[in-house]
Amino acid sequence: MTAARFFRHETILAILTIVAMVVLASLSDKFFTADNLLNQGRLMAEVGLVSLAMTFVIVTGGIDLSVGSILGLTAILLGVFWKNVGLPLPAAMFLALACGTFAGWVNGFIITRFSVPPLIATLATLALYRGLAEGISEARSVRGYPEWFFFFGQGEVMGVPFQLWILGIATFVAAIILGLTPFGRATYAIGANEVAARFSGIRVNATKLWIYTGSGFCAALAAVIFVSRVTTTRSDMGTGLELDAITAVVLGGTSIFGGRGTIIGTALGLILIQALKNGLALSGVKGDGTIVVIGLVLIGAILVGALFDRNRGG
Amino acid sequence: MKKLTLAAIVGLGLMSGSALAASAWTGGDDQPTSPLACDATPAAAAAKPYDGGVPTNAPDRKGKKITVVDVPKLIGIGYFNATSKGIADAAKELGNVDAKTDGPTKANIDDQITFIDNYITSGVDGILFAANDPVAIAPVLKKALSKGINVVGYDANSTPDARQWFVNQAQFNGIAKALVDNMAKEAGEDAGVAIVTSTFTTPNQARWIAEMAAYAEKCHPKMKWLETVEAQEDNNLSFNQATTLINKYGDDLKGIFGMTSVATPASAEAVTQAGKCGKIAVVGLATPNAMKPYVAKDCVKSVVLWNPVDLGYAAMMVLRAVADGTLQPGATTVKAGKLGDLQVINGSEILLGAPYTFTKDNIGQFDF
Amino acid sequence: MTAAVLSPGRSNLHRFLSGYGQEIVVLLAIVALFVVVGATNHRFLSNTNINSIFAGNAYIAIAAIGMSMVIMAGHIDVSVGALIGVIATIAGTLAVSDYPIWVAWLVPILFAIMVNAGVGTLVAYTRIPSIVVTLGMLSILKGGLISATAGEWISNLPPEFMIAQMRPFGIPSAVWFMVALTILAALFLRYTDFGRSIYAVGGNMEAARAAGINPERTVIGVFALHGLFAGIAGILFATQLQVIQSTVPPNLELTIITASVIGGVSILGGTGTVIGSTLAAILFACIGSALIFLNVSAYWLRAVLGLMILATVLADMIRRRRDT
Amino acid sequence: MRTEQIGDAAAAGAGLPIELRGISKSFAGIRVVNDVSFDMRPGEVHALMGENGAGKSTLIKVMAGLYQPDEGQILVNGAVVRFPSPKDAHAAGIATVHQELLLFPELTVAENIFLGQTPKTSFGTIDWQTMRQRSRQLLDSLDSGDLDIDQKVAHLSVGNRQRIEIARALAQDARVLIMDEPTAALAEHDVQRLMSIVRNLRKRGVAIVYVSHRMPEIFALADRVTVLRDGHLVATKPITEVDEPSLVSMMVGRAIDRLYPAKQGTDGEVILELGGVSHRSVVRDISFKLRRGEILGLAGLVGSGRTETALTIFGITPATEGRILIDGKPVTIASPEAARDLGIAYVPEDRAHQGLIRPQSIEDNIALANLKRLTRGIFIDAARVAAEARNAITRFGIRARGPEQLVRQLSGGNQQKVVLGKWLATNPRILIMDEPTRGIDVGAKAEIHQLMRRLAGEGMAILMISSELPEVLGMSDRVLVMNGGRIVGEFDREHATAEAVGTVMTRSFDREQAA
Repeated sequence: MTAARFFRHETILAILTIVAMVVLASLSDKFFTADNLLNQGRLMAEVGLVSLAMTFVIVTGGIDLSVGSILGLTAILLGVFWKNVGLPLPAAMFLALACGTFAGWVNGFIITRFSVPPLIATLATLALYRGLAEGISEARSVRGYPEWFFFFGQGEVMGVPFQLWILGIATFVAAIILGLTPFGRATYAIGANEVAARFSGIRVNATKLWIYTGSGFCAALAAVIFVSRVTTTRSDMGTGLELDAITAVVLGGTSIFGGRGTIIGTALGLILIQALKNGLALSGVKGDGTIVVIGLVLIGAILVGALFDRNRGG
Repeated sequence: MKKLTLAAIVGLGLMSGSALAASAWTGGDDQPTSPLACDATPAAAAAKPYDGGVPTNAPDRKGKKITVVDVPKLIGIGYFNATSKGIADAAKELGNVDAKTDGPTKANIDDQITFIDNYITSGVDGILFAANDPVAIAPVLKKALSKGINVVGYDANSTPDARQWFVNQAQFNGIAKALVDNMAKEAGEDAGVAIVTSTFTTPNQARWIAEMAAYAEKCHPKMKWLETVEAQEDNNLSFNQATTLINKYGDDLKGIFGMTSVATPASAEAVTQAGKCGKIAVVGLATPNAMKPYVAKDCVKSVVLWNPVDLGYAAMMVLRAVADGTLQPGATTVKAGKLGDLQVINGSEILLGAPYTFTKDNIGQFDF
Repeated sequence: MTAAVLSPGRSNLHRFLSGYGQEIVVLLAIVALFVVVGATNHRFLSNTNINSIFAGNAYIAIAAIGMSMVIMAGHIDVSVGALIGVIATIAGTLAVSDYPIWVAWLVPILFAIMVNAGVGTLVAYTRIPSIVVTLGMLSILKGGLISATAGEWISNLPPEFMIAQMRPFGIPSAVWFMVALTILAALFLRYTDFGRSIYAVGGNMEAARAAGINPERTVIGVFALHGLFAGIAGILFATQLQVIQSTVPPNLELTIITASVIGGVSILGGTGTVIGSTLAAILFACIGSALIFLNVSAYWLRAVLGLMILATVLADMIRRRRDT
Repeated sequence: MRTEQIGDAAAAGAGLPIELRGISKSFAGIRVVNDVSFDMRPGEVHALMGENGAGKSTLIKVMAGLYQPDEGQILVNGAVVRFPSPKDAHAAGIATVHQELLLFPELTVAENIFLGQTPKTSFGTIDWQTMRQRSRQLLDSLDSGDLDIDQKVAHLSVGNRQRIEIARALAQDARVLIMDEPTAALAEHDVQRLMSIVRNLRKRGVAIVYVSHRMPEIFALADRVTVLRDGHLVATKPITEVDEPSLVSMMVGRAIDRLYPAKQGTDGEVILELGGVSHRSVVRDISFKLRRGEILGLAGLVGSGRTETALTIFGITPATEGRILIDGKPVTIASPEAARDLGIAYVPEDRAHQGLIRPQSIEDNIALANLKRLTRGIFIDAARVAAEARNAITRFGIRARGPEQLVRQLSGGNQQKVVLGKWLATNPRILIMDEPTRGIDVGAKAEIHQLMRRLAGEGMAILMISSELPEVLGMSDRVLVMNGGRIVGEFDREHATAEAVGTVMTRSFDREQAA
């Protein structure tokens, strides 16, 4: 795979993102300020974390619709372990993260052990995990977290929001894993041809299990950051997160059929969507208008990519 | 082994979840309740010092043109259309306010926060909000205050220190009393009743249900609560849920409480389509327009609600007063245009008035 | 790969069971629910309750017919919920604007067909995956609807507009529609060239092309048909109650897709029946109703629903594994 | 069906069922078919030959209406026609049995036969009754009375699927039937059955375009032969005027040594030993020994358990009984990964599906089985991956632009070399090759045979599975014959004759027919 080939969609997307940034900056002088951009980074951390894992999932040709529900379940468990079970908050955080990761593992287990198509398996766990969150919490919120806990969602390190560091590091790590390690190669191979990957001695099921578990972990991590950011726990947290994440990943050029996609693309997709949401709002476009624009950009970007693909491919 | 441990943790989570204190009626929250007296005695208003927040370094906006954004829980439902209309009316009347409504399409805390955050950046002078979650919205509102923006809430409160004032449409215990009293009158003191609410996580609804349970226990002890069902803010789901309740309880069900402006008309529709008009009372919160057909057919006798247009109007007026500096902490009343003087309660809340009960006789006069 | 040739002597019963396995699983689940819940509370089996179970989800069943065809053709549509919201709003607006009632019924359906034919064209000729196109379409429809209506409710609908509330022969017309359209669609899929070509395109697109089928036209046709069903579902949805909300019904697309999938339509395309998806839509209504009847704590309702979906899926997988 | 055509055959000069004149077709500026003329007479078998990439497939697709020619004319019955879509070609009586068997797994046999041209009732709906009856008749006329017409195609064997495709062509009243490598995936007895079907069709007046690499079939069936090379027409000749060497040199443009390479060196010690290995009911009680430097042929019909045995040794379907010894030590092979780490390599029968990740590059494919070795720290060593790929390209003579070229752009033979390259890079000691030369043209085939012999000479133990009896007999030092999941015969090189091996292979072959 040549570099040119590899980065084709990403290049289009990067250009599109830059154009969007320039246009948005010219529409509102509030847009291109360090303050605003850092703040946007804070807001996109949760979707961002989930999208990174979702990239791996979609590259294997799968999908994970349950991430929003895992986020909700983890948030609720965090509150319940701390407030109702009475664990110290760090222990509660650790346990909640473990449970969220376990929820991801369950997805992977159902998918690999019973060969259930990922769409169906995670459609079922989407309902199941959200239901557990509602049942466990009985829809009660947990509030009153200690001040230090808010650091994860509201604090800053060297002037940059804490979760943006996490997102940045996670993006870097994910890009390296997907792009440069044997695990990444295995991920692409599974998405492009699962049987051939297996016949080449790739541990297909183990790889998939890791990826879905990782997806659960990312959603759980996002949950902790989210709870810390909004200072409360609710069972409806993260509703609809899966579609936002999938949109970012797909906009980033990852093929929904698997085998193709990059973390850089996903990052660009995320940035473009967040920039549009923010910039259009600052330029006076209302929320409903913004949704329409994002829909058009999604179709448009993929269309342009497909046309380029066709022209080159002959 | 690892699996077992994890499974055990999840199981533990489940059990501890069930251990949560349950309120008397499903769907209520676990905050303390303060039921009103059974007769019409008004509650003694305990004087409370101002507990709202203060914007830092707010510029002098007195008399100047200001831009205001209204971020309701969600857009696209009748109720918030009405409040939005009230806000627009007030802005027009004032003449020196540029107001617009923008918000999420789903009652989603995260989206709402993002909207407010964006408007803080864009540099508005005032923010009106109806919170999806009182605590979750607090950090972003505090941020607005710290940027010198005037913040006033309506319909659904935040924690007090995160905003300056909150326009309270009606106190929770007042609504609860009105609903339960009406139900007792229409369906009988010993009626079996069920509730159709939006979701159990919606704070206002949860509060009302808790207050209703407390008030019923105190003043209508024979009233029998059967069940609470969730129906989102979804017409058809509300209808289906109400229909199932009717089918399930048959003659044991004498009344349905509709806790949202969506659930109430849908419940009335379910009663109508089941041919149970007059046998099952529907009492609830709803806008008059949606309820007119059922009130006209005598299927629904009373609809409880404040006037949401007035609520929006009052919120805008309060914001203007705050911006002008005419409403200061410690005030006991505030002038709200055509609504006259509104009373300050609970330190930093402004009471719109007692909840209004629409009946066949007066419903025709309202159009929202 | 090798595969043993199956004998022509395999019994018809066996073939029937393997051909309609998932439908039978769903049907058994419905019957089991009726028996179990009916035994604990006889009102569950009352005429009115059965009527409401069937009528309440009829529009979901009808939309799931179209969705099933789309999935059989190897595609998916995540925008259908938004589309139904738009259709209901258009229908309501026309109905209160003094247009003849048939205009209020037909125009939105035509609109739905056109929108989805457009989606189909994009999917067929640009080869953009349908999930991407419809994800974008979901945003466009949702945002556009709110922009256009500002969420104003539509009420004072004329009574003759309320087609879903009519009760020919004492049975809600929504149920008539559901039954009739399911049978029609099943016959259509079995007895017309176009119907068979849906399976062919979903099963093996290149083979379909070689067999003289035009896969692009089939895909556009499937989406247009899906638009037709979504349109009818939207009209029933709009006329079920006296008010139209002018918003996108939450999570409707997931419910519809789940109905198709639980009904046995393979997400990989090429197989499935519309009878299954209709049964699955009825099953959901049954579960929703049964959980209330069984006094399952409302907090746990969704968890139980999720578990039941998972159980159905796993049962199907285990059945298939045993079958091969 | 169309019996009147037989009598007309001679008089059909102007009414040829299809004639191509001066056809050219380019893709992305490259001419893959250049000014080719070709015609078919009723009731003849016309072999179309050429190496992969010679333009056969493109020419076939032009006839089938899948491609539009850039230049040239298509004539049917003397009239110029155009086939904008496959449907138009069907209407003109031209049907194709595709190499990749374009069937619909979830539809029934009857439907697959009639899809696109279903019989209708007077209401315009599909007449299932008639469709099933006619399917039955068609299959019976192809001696396939054993096929259940209501069965879903997904579960059928390759041979049965092919008969369905032929039945489909007949259902279209096809006057020209294009068969693209019909025997490539068939077991020996299915080949015989197919050949009798082809003769039967010829008798009915159907003109058959027969594309194949297999010389014996060509000489047994064809009336005329047309050879293409690099998109050009080399010649069209009656079969009587050519022999095997002349055909080969026409195809490759040079003479090729068609002899199988001779054994070099002697067998070494036993490296792999199976003792009573079984997997469920498909592999039963298999015992044999494989020595270093030996090529052990595994013959048998499709479904006899050959591939299944290989899959068990390779850990895809781990053994449920018995023991496997490597270097005399018992081992457990529970996954392909374990097999690889024990020095076993498997070149699978289905290249596109099992062997390669076609949308990826040569280097990506070669790295896939060697990720551990090509990793430094936690990172893949890109330089070493590229070096490894370049090494394979030179070592096996892979014709490619470079390590970054996508595998799907390569010809079949070169793709097979990539698979070999991938596995040889793991430094295996035991190489299992399943249908090593399936769908590969003669030139590349010889190269692969020579390579196998060289590897054996270097001490590699090779287990070869092949459906081509000449290949098994020509290459193997020893032949094991499988039937019904068991080893039913063993022959050394001298005693392995086509008759002897074939007899054992097919001894109780009624199993598949009756099953």
